Amino acid sequence: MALANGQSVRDLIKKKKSKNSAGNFIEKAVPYFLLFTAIVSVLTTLGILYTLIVETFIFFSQVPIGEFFTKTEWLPFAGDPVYGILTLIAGTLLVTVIAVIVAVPIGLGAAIYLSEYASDRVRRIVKPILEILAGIPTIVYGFFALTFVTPLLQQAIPKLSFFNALSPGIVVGIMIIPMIASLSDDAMSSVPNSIREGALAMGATKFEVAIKIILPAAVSGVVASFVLGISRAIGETMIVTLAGGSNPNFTFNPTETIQTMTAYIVQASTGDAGYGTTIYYSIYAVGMTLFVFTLIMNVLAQYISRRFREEY
Amino acid sequence: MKLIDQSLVVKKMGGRLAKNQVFKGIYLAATLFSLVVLAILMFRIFTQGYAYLSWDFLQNFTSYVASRAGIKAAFFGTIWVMAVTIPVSLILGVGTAIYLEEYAKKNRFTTFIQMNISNLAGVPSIVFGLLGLTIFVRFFDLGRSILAGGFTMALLILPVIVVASQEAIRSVPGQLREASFGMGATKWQTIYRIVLPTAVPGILTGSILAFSRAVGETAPLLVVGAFAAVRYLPDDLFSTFTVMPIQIYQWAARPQEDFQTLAAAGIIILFIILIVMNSIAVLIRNKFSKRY
Amino acid sequence: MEVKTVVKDEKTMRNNKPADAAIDKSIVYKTDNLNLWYGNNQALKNIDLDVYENEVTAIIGPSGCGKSTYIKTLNRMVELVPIVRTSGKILYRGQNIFEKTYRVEELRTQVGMVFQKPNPFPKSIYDNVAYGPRIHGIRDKKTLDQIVEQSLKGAAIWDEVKDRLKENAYGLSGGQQQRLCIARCLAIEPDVILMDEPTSALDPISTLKVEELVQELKQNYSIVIVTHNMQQAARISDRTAFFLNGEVIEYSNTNKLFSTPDDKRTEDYITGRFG
Amino acid sequence: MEVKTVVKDEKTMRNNKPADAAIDKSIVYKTDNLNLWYGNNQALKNIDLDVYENEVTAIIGPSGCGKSTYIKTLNRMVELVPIVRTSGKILYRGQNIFEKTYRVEELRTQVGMVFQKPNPFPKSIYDNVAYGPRIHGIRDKKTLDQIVEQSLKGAAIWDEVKDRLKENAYGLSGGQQQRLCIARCLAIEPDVILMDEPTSALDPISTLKVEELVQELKQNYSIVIVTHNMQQAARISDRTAFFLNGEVIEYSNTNKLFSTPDDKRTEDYITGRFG
Amino acid sequence: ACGGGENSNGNNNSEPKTEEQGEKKLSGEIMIDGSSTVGPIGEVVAEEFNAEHPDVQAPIGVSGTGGGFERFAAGETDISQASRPIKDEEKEALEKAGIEFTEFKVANDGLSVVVNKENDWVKEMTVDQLQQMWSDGGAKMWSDIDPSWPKEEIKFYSPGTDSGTYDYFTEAILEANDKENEMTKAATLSEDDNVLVKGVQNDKNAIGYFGYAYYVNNKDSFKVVPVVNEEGKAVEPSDATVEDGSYNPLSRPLYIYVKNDSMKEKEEVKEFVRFYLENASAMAPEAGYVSLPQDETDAAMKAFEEATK
Ligand SMILES: Nc1ncnc2c1ncn2[C@@H]1O[C@H](COP(=O)(O)OP(=O)(O)OP(=O)(O)O)[C@@H](O)[C@H]1O
Ligand SMILES: Nc1ncnc2c1ncn2[C@@H]1O[C@H](COP(=O)(O)OP(=O)(O)OP(=O)(O)O)[C@@H](O)[C@H]1O
Ligand SMILES: [Mg+2]
Ligand SMILES: [Mg+2]
Ligand SMILES: O=P([O-])([O-])[O-]
Repeated sequence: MALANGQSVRDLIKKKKSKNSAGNFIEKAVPYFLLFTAIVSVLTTLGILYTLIVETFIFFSQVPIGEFFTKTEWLPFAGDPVYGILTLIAGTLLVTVIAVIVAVPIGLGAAIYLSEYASDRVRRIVKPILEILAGIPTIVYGFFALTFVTPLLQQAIPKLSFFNALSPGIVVGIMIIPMIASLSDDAMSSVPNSIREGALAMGATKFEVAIKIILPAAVSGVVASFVLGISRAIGETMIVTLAGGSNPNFTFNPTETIQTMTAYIVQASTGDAGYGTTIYYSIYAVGMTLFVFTLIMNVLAQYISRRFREEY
Repeated sequence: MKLIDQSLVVKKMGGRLAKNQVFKGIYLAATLFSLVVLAILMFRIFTQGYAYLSWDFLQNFTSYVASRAGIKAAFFGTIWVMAVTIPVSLILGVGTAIYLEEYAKKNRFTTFIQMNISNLAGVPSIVFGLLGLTIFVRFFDLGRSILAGGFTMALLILPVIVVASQEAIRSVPGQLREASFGMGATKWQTIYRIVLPTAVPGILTGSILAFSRAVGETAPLLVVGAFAAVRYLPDDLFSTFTVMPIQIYQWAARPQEDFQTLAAAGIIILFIILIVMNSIAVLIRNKFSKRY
Repeated sequence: MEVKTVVKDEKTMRNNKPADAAIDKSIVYKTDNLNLWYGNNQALKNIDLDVYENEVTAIIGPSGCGKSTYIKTLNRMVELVPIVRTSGKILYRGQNIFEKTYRVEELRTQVGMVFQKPNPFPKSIYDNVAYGPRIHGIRDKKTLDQIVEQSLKGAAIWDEVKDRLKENAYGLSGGQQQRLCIARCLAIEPDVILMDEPTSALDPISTLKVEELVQELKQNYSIVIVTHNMQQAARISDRTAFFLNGEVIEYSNTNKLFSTPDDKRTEDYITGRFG
Repeated sequence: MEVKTVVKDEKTMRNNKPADAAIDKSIVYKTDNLNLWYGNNQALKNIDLDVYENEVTAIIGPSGCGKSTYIKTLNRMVELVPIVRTSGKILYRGQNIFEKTYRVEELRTQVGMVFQKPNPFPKSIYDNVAYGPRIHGIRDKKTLDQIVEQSLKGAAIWDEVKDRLKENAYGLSGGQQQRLCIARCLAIEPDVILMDEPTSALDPISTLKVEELVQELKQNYSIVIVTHNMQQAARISDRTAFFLNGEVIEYSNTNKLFSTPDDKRTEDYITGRFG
Repeated sequence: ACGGGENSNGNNNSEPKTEEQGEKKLSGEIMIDGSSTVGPIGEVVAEEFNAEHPDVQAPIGVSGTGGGFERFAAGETDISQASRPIKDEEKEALEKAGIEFTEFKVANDGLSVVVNKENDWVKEMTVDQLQQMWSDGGAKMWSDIDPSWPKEEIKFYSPGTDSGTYDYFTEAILEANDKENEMTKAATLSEDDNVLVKGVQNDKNAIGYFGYAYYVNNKDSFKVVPVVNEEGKAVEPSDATVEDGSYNPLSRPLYIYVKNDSMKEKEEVKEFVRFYLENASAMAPEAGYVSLPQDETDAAMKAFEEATK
């Protein structure tokens, strides 16, 4: 195959190749650069761990570790302070579980709707609108929980206290819906159409295709979206600080006021506690507990994702 | 080989179709629910804040007199911080994702990195603030600057970008990679020209979610050292600064009702930034998104 | 659903009908002046074509002439492409499948399809075949086992995969994947089977097996098969339609079409070096 | 890279070598005792096989016998499957492609491949074809235009797509996609072209065109083609290898293999109903 | 903008450059951080100061009193605002870092105790009553304090445990008379004072306390509780009673801490602090606080002269 000027493509390529040492360099350099970027994330974690661990040790030199994990009272500001992390864990669990109950079904439902039922146009319009929900400042959500959701809930549940776990739990759930919906939608949409066609051609309804074919094929992306969403819920501070109150309370009753680990961290680190006090170190001990908490969840999620992933 | 009773199949069909319809309704309701919540939120903010929206509001610095307070410094502060955060987090995030999906062997080290990243997603934002304070402000001596704030934010949103990008890269069909390698393309050429363009929609979805969060975060920047009341514009990356959510938060915490209205007006502006930013990303995403 | 349309109607006289249509065979599919556009691009033009029960109808024609499009229209799969518009009618067992109230899932249950590119589900081989029966409510493990075995045998792949039923279908070779897709389609025992070049990825032996299968299935089912292999069409089909640029140029008894085609273009095509 | 290995070496006497190998033709590929495993599953067993310059080498055999695996090994594409292990040697132009220092990209630039399933990029038709030249540094618009046109013509698809070069390749019919992939491969003018059932999705006319193309390319290139179509192998190839269960049963001059096969199994296979 | 009127010299534009003006053409950056309570006063001052010296950048941070001192000790700020006096540990840290500083009082805040508007039984309260009410293990019902009050559960609303306001209230009420009471566990705590406002507004049996500004700005929507002071008089918080000290013990001073070196080496810091002290009385009300009495302002000025000598 000769080109107009008599050259052949083969020669042209050979010529370019011999000149192209820059390309070679890029090829060699890129993996190192990418490795560097990956290491940044490791360094970040190490940085965080370092910040947490040193101060956590100091904390445990002042507060017995046994007390920390067994007492069910969290009263760091009392004259005779008690540090029972179970209280904060209960608060965190309560809010997270409520958020998950709200966000996972709704987020996944929306994702299935967008990826399997909605027309391309609807998807292109609705998806970005949903994503706006993810960018609303958390104080806005906080006040929304306090001045809209709580009064609404109080009409349904008269016993609900002004500060409670239910309302911020629901609102945190709302906040993470777009994360779950949008990422899961992406995961499901990237399952090749030919697979979808194969199932539809057997007389499967869209529902059956979505649940039995697409969802399993996209499970790794869907689980990843859950993990990100739930992580965000666990790490969320402002909403729970505003609408959950700041009474640490060992309870699993969502109508009562609670404090989460994150809310405590905010309270103690923006508050008045002096540098070097036990309260100051407790911030890090709580942070560390939270870190372990998310670690466990992640190990679990990776296991699930590996276990159920279906390759195509 | 008559193992299937067709009449039974037909009989069951009605139920299955009904189920499909019911679930379609449920899924639609799930989607609508989110939209309705957004509408309520928007409505509340707009009715509260629109009265204070004016050209002056954009032109003025904050003030102790609500009627002449504006969002200028915070607006530009947010733009500056995002100008650092967006490129840094994109390069780091997508880079990490490519490394993990395309280059790294599946060994303990990669599992370790992977674990790290997912774990970072759950670290509360304020802890990132503490990290930024220790590392960027103090250790690297960047001071209470835009750069320090931007870097901190970039680390905060990194996990979402990494995980979303990884998923997107992973779902690029293997046969496309094969086709490219088959032409003698190098690994990087294949990634750059085939894998990334195909993965763009997913990467952007993660980015949109991540950037949106960065625009609205208060706590980490406060800890890093963003100020609450600033009456000048930043002039370089080392300037002190404030950002919109902090300004809004400050106003909302004031006792005077006027300031709470002001906060609502600030939120509207924040929405507008968010929508503009997302629209750009969505336009790019739409350009790249096709099913195959 | 069981309305049988007898062929002897005014349409019989039309050009595109096989001249010697068996008078007493019932029509499964009656396509009536079908037009189809992808956006502004017309892919099917005024198609009139009847498919008869217990027959194999072959569709031949050059690449891009609309063969796949046509058979995808028969089970309304083509609608998945959002820009598609159609006009005209397709009657399946007497009912217009384009009607609003028509249940497309029911149609697709009765009309199985094998695609041009093999498209197994990202599941195990077993689950691929069991998918259809399962969605139709068959849960019993024993019945499923039987169905899976029979279907895989039917598609001439049982021996190759019987020891790896739990493995992912994507580890199969191209031809194995295609036969798996045929098995998957057989598993729901459809009334009509649409096959889009089912043997193009197969070796001669498997092809032979599939062809034998088609002959066998014909006893109970009606089959529409797209093929590029004219010998194949000649060997296994009762009727053949020749498509060109979205039109049916000629549709008649296979013997007739291959021996004494009416249209010059048909002749040109089938007497190409491969005729 | 230009080392020419003359055939007359001690290997010539081995079983699997064509008996009447042209003495003075140079060997492009020399496969030497190649074994390949997917996990624990051995897919290729002791393969010895030489590919000669300016010849068409056909590979036939039943589905799942390792044909695709073998030709994917020739350009080391098979390595993309993580569980693959190999032993033995493949010399391309005298160099062992499994050597650590061997540049696989260079190999793949010189050895083009057309896959069994059409796999266009999700890009425009034009960009699909221009992809190869571009990655190899050709940026000039005019040159690219020329290459695209020539390659599409070469793959017998130019007329169908010349007005829609900017459209997405996924809007093409199956056969069109396959021809596009052939065009894409031609665009970098490789030295060897590996084709995995390139015409299985094509109609006879396109098939004819591709076969003619193969004959034409043979003047400058060496071609290895996997096919299920024995007539095709007979028509276009100079040598044919018959694979069975991962082994080369017989490899010889095409005429010889189809007229007087040495092995009973070869005979059985080629004298099937399709022989 | 009364502060502005007083301080911007209307003649500046028309007059030729005077000696004084040339001297005052300042620039530079003044780092201010600390209490979020005092923050608004700093804001008022900075804004008015900018009217005169537009080139000086004086950003105000709100890291909290404790956080502010931490940064102050790290040498990152010139001025640290505080809603309580500096603690001994913090002093030590500053000493270690070699930072000398001067403390100035800038305003007073009157912690206001409020009840719901519909509460028609509380007329005034003594410190003892407040103590009994807010202590852990203390009163549960209004009637526990005074039998004539209704037999209804009291709903407590208090700022978060780690705020200066909470600390001050604990000290002034719960720990009054050398007692060591802790706050009732029944209290609803919130980090956001506006939330407390809402809580008390909506709950008939509520009682709460917070900064003066939050009371003044919502005066009409609840009832303030006069507190019996040391002299035995029930006094409501108001500009006058807080300023003259008759509203006690719930009046608390607000401070700024300035690094001496900054005042000496940075002209803009010195001028800013001078401006701050001169105008604090006029500007504190703009931020919702109460001016210092004249003698305290004078004392602050004197301390300033001392430190900048
Ligand atoms: N990725 C893979 N993982 C595991 N096994 C594989 C994989 N690819 C192919 N095999 C197995 O290797 C054997 C040879 O497969 P190959 O694709 O080479 O067959 P083939 O001769 O090309 O068949 P066909 O004509 O059907 O394409 C088959 O048994 C197949 O199941
Ligand atoms: N999704 C689509 N969007 C736009 N045009 C399409 C689409 N699918 C097919 N076409 C066009 O419609 C025409 C008919 O395509 P079809 O797939 O029916 O051809 P075919 O006869 O099956 O060809 P082949 O033998 O190559 O499979 C072709 O011109 C093709 O490019
Ligand atoms: Mg087709
Ligand atoms: Mg193959
Ligand atoms: O911010 P504070 O220290 O005054 O609570």
